Amino acid sequence: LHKQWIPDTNYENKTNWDKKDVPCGNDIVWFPAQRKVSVFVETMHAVQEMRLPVGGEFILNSGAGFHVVTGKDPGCGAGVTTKFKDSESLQWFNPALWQAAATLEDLQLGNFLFSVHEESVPCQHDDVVFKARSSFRVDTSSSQSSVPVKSVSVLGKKFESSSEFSWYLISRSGLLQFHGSSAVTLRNQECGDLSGCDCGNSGNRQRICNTVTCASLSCKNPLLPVGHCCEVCGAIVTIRYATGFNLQTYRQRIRHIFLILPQYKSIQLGMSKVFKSQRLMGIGPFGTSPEIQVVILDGEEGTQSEDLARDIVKDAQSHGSNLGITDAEFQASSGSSSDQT
Amino acid sequence: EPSNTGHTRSKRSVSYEQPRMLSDNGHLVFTTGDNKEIRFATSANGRVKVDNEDLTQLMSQIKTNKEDITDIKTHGGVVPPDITNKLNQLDTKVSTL
Amino acid sequence: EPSNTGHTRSKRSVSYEQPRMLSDNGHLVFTTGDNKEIRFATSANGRVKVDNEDLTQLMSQIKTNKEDITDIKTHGGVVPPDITNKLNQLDTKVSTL
Amino acid sequence: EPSNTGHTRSKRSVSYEQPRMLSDNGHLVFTTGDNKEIRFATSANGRVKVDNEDLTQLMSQIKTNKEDITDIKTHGGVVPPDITNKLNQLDTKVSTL
Repeated sequence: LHKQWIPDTNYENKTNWDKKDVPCGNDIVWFPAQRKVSVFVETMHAVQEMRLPVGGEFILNSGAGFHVVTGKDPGCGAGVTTKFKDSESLQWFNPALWQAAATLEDLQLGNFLFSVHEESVPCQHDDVVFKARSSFRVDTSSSQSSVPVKSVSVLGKKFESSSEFSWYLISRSGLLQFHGSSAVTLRNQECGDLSGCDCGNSGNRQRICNTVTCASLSCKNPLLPVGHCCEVCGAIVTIRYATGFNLQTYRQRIRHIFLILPQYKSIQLGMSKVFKSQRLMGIGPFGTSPEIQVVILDGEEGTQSEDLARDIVKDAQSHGSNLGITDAEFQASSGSSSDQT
Repeated sequence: EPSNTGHTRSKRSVSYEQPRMLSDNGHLVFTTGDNKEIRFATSANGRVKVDNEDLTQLMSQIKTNKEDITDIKTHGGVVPPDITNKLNQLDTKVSTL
Repeated sequence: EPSNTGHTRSKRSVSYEQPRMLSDNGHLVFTTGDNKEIRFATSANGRVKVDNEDLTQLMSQIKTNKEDITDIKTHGGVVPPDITNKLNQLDTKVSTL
Repeated sequence: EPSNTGHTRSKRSVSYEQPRMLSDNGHLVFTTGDNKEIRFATSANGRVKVDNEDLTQLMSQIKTNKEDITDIKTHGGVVPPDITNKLNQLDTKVSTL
């Protein structure tokens, strides 16, 4: 999948300024001296004064720049001192700071995919995207020595070679954009398994979940999806598969058959391969077996989710042999499950 | 359309009024406005460098060069050895006549 | 290693595509990408000043200096007074022989 | 008041550390702190130009000019034709005495 970092350190982004507005010609623009920041400037701006950080850069898009005005900038107000906000604490392992999509085009169209928390953050086979015409600062501290991903795009350039990207990381821009105790490394490896691959973020589960605040729930039997930090109201479909199962195709199928229906408009559905610990044969040591977890949320009590789960199980039962599905069952937060149907 | 022309003109005149730094298709351009300056000012032992050349020093060299040239033009340079030799020879000849 | 060279080249072209104004440990640095220019453009009485020196004027002084030097090299400079004196003395001596 | 002085000093040392871009009565001014540089850096075949003049090239001309001046000062320039004529006349006169 493609995972796109949401925050930016762009001059034009109002939310980056403490006065919640882009500075104009009567304003004093203040970057605190010790702030390490790479700022992308998209257009021309008037300034009264700009205090630059001791270490930082301004990337100037074509047509971008700065000028001063004689006298007062009309329409700018009396002039204030406005400070560029701190982006020091924004962490790679914060699921809220990423958007996921199946393709680059879907990213641009805003066709985002829902994922459990661990998989909202880039997985080892994901393509990571930092928006073109944009800069950023991300803390890549990890519980592991490195943060492996398939590729990284920065400023419109896609890095696929790990040595090339490690050069970028020690370039001036790279040092301003990426910081933290672990470095992002490129594996440039596709997930070779059509049935999907393990995300690989369970080692950072604690780090990921520390950034998440769970909502209070109103359902009877909240569910805890594998890879998620919070219990949820909704439904989980568990699919066991055989040779021939294709996760990507199946994701499309569910979207085209069900998610486009009006009654499922507000549904969030995340689908991935997970490894569930289970006691083999009910006895002996714990083992892990891969299965496909479909998490369905509707933002309410979970009744729509339950309907959809029922539809998905029904579809799997009637078309399973074509899809490579051997078994499908669901559990809903209402307490009902496929065992009862 | 007249209003269009007016708009363009006013837009242009504005852009020339203000000194600015801008990125133009990958080139970095500093433009001054009418009667407006762009100043680069260092302090204490700060320097202005252009691709590893010390511009501050070279700019002072320009003035030294100018003064040296003026000096050469006014007082002449070193007398070429040829001339000195020739003068000495003549002097000797004349003295021994 | 050929692959290394390739990386270096692509690294450079990537990281320096757009012009940048950067602060490097308090130094103020203006950079451009490969084959891109940094341009100072003055207009009607606008000036670029580097630490109180007028860059435009000094640029033109460089060329004036060069021309003056060429002129001195070609036509010689002012005749040093010593020479003129010596010549006059000799002339007088010779005339009165 | 001592605390005030301390405050002023620390404020000043901080503010002087940071490079600035500011408006001085409509002039665009770039400043750096004490002992900090302002650098213009191009890459590959990039150039620094001042009003269509190639600054990189002109800076090398400054150094050429300096060398030329040193050369003229050391070895003298071309002998002015006046001097050569005068010397030849004298020579002739002396020889025919």
